[in-house]
Amino acid sequence: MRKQIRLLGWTELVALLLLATGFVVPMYTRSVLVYSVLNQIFVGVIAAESVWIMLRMNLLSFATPAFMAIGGYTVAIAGQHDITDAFAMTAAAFILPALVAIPLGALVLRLRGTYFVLVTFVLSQIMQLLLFETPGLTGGSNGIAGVPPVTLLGTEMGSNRLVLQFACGLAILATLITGLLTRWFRQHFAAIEENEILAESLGLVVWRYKAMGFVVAAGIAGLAGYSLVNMLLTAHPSSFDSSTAVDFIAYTIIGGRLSILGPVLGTGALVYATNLFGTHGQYAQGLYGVLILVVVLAARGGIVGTIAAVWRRVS
Amino acid sequence: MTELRVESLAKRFGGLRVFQDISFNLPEGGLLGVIGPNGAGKTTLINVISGRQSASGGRVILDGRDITNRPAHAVSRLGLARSFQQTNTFKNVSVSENIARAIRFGGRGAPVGLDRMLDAFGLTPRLGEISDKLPYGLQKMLGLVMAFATSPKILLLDEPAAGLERTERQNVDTFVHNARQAGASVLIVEHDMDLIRRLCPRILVLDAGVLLADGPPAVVLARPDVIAAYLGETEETA
Amino acid sequence: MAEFLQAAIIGISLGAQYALLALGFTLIFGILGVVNFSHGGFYMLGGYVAYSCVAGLGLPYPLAVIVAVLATAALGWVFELFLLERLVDDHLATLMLTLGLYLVISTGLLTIFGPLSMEFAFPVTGALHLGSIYVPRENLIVLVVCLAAIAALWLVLFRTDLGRGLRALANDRAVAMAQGLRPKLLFPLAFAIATGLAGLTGALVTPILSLSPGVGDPVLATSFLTVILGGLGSLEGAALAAFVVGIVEAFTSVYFGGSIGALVLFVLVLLLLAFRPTGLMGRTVRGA
Amino acid sequence: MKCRLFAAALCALPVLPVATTAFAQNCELKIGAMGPMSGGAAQWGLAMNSAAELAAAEANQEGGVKMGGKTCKVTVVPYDSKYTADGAAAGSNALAAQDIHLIIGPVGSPEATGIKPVAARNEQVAWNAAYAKNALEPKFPLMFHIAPGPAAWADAVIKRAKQVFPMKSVALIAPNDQGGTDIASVDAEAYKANGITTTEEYYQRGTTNFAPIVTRILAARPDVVDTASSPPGDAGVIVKQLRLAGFTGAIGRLGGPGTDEIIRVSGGLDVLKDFYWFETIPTGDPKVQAIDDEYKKLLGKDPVGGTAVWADLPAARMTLKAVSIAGTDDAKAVAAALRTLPVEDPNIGKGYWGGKKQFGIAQELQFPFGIGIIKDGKNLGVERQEPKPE
Repeated sequence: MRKQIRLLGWTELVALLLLATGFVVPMYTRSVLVYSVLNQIFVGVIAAESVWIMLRMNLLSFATPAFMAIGGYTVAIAGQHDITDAFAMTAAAFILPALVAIPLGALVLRLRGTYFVLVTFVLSQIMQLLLFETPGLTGGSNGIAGVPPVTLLGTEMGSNRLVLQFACGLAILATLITGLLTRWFRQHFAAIEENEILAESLGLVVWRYKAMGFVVAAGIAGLAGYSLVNMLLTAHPSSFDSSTAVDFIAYTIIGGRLSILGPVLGTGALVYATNLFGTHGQYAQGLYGVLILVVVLAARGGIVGTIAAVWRRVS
Repeated sequence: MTELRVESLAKRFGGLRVFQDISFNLPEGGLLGVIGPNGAGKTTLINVISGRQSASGGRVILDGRDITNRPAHAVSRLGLARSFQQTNTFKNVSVSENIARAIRFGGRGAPVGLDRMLDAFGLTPRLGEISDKLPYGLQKMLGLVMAFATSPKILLLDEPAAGLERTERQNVDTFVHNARQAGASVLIVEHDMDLIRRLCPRILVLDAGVLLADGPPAVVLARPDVIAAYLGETEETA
Repeated sequence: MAEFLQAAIIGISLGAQYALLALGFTLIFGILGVVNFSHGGFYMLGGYVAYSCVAGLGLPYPLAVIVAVLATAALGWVFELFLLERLVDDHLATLMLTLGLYLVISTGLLTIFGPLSMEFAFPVTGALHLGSIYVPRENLIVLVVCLAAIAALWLVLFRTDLGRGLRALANDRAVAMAQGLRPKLLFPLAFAIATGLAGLTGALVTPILSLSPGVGDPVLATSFLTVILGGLGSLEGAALAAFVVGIVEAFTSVYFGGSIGALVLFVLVLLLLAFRPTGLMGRTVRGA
Repeated sequence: MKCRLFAAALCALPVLPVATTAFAQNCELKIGAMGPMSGGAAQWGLAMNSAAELAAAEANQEGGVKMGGKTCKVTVVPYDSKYTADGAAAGSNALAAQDIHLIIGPVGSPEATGIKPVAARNEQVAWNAAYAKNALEPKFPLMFHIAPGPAAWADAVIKRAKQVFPMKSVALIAPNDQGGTDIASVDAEAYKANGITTTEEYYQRGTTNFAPIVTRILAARPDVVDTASSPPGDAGVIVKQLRLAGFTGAIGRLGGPGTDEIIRVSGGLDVLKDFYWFETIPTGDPKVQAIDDEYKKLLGKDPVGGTAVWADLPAARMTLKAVSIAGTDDAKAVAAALRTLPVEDPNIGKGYWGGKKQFGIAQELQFPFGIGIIKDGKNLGVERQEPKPE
């Protein structure tokens, strides 16, 4: 009766494969736009995956920028003390936000539905104010500029190409963690998403899985912050504004929440669109808005849902 | 010795009293019916015993252990399972996935007799179907089977026959017999008097939040106060 | 002492404005189950419509406010009926739709009116001075209109069949529909009432403060904060919480400064949630 | 046959103009305009865009910009960098992808922080207008700066203001982010250097109602309140609420442009009453005001962004001039040409390269600026103030 649980499904493998092309692309092109868009996608994918983990349990989180800030500033502050080792920094950028998420989770995971949405939004606003109010540690409103590039096995990841490949590596790592977590607890997450009350009455310790998801999602968000700081070589409060949470949520929903391909494809599409629209100056926001309206109305289930529907019709 | 004992249990919502001073015990292997008019507090009673809602007073004791106000998952893990009045399954997944989840979340492995039960309700050939696509009666039975699949020592059934066709109600009898054969004691809240008379050697009558009577159906249902409180109403069989 | 009273007066007038916004926000959530990200957009729109009527058509201000309410309500109605309605049960989709609408509204206003603040003054100015305390006349008028609007909303919701229908839908949609209430009629209506309230607030408040395409952004955050504090879907809670938020904001800003004041408010909300997860007047929260 | 004749005519049509403006047909010089073009700070970014558009239109009117043997038509590509560090970094890359090496903008401090390392990597000249303490850095030699910070002008404005409005204490109010703190703290130093005691008050950006903060400020009973770099909309509300609260002292603004907007939002000169402010350029000068007419004439619409357009324009003009001197739009060559150019603008006048003292690199345009005074509700206009060479 019990199905065999695979470590990773084909959707995860496709997602990893898509991301892995980031390693290859720099060998064929030197276009800064391609580099820039890919780099933004790699950052966005990680952040969107953090949102996606929580969505697996029907929890829509706006707290992603707050945890990104913890990860990003951890790396920036360490960099000021000349600590740039990639492995140590990756671990720190994951673990610190995860640790902070434990007490916060105890507070907010008692909330469900829209209440959770609103409270996580408040969390990311509090983080923004905390950054302003702690100039000694975080540089306050100026942020921390001139973060040194990371060193991987003694090599400084300084050039555009190495920065991109490192961001790609982080995105693959985050996708692996996300994929393993959501595969391993697929039944539990799905049960919580569909019918939390029933799951609990059957004996599922719901809070344990929610807490686990929240903590891992926080760690993943930390990796996104790390990747962002590494791309900009700057940790700045404006990078972690609470309104950016909306972008990550849009990536996930537009991509489709059905599988991990959703955040990957959604981020790709929307980051590309943002760059395309950016050169339309004041109309950029409006075009982005229209795109969201059209996709939500025309493509139910997001990009992935639509592809799946088309696939079913064809086969 | 698996015994459920309820002592002076009470539940209030703010100033509103749902029930108070409810005491009874359900011995190992026992079968107890609970009846009462709508709004008597029957579903809330199940909710409080199973940890879904908190008690305002009194105690729930399982095997000599106080489980009052334990969270629902902990109560379930201690061997007390409950079913829901409305169909309550994981709607988007197959029947077999539903049952697999119940077994996994229950944490005690599949109970003896599960396959027989699935056969009896005609669910075995439909294991691959999405549960939401099943006819209502089968969804309802699936909800019961899922509660049973956690291998409980005690089962609380919340109106298992409600919404079933007359011909389907026999399935509830089958379920209760099989569950008891597997060693579970059963508490059943029901409106269908025929079913209660058929199944239960002992019943409780709940009215306006107090325990009106406790005893064999033949005796209890003859009492004038019970007739006034409950049977005076039109018997709901829908 | 004067400072204390001054802060209290400011707090109450802030509270009345927040209440109008939060009532609309929570109404939409309670009845449709939709988190309206475009609430700030309707606030801005209310301000710009009123401005256009006064500056462009030469209408008297009170009439302009009424036009603004009708226009924002009409847009809300149309948006709900033609776009939101199709996906009303998918809370993620509706969130995205309202977000998209907000982006479109703010870009549209920026394109039409430009980025600078408008010259849009309240017709009544000056302040009543009582010793060292002052109360701006315009704030008094806005306070009165806000309170009247809250009272009117209360009357509609609790004293008319329409209101009973809306509240029934908010409590349990399935039961309400079984009793013959028609969401197809009532949903757009509820949305229109709520956006009309946002438009009213915008038309009233932007001439006192300022009117530019950025003024809608903080509205959402304030509405969020207020409904969290008040308890989602609870109208009484939203109204009460709005005044709490206004008064706390006023006192913390007066005594600790603007930046710390905001932090105090946020932390207060978190603390409240730690002890009372359903907000001041919240009941069990419906899973969105 | 008919068709062929028609086709021949079509071909022949452009022949004559081509003979004189062939260069414009086969060569295009693209420059970027960057800044926030949506949200609360949209006017600053749109002003950058308007300035770049005007400079481009002027150049095109004369046939284009000479690059090597060719004369190229100038087009402007705007980019909405959203007032964030990432937005500006992404914008630099997006413009680089279109082979754009010259950027007019960005505006905000977060944007300046974000664009510096990326534009250096992309080899782009960029003109930021941020009032950041590190708007320029010697390690980023391709970065230029448009609007000098208060270090360059605060002292002169305060000295003049003191003559008109005697003051012993001042309260400064600004947003709590980099755009606010970086300027208000420098203003405060300048006030102190003139023997005036100061208090600084910071509010959260996004605040719409300043009544509580006004109450807090007035509790300290300052002679003067300075709105520093608060956005004009905010400053207008602050002024309005200060006056409502009964504050009768002078109000200052040692920040950026936007006085017209402050007058509009606050409710007019009668409300403003006593006001002094720093203008990035002498806005009272008819020659400066003529910029708007020229824009309208060349582009057929009004410029967007208010007086900030005037301040940004010289940067765009000088950049195009530098291109024609360098004969290329290569960033390093243009930057080198820029450094040799005298600081001069047909509408604004003569200025100097500054910034050596503050940033360690003299790539800041210091033009004549203005000190505006409103006394007893009467606008006395903007006095022209010539900059002193460092």
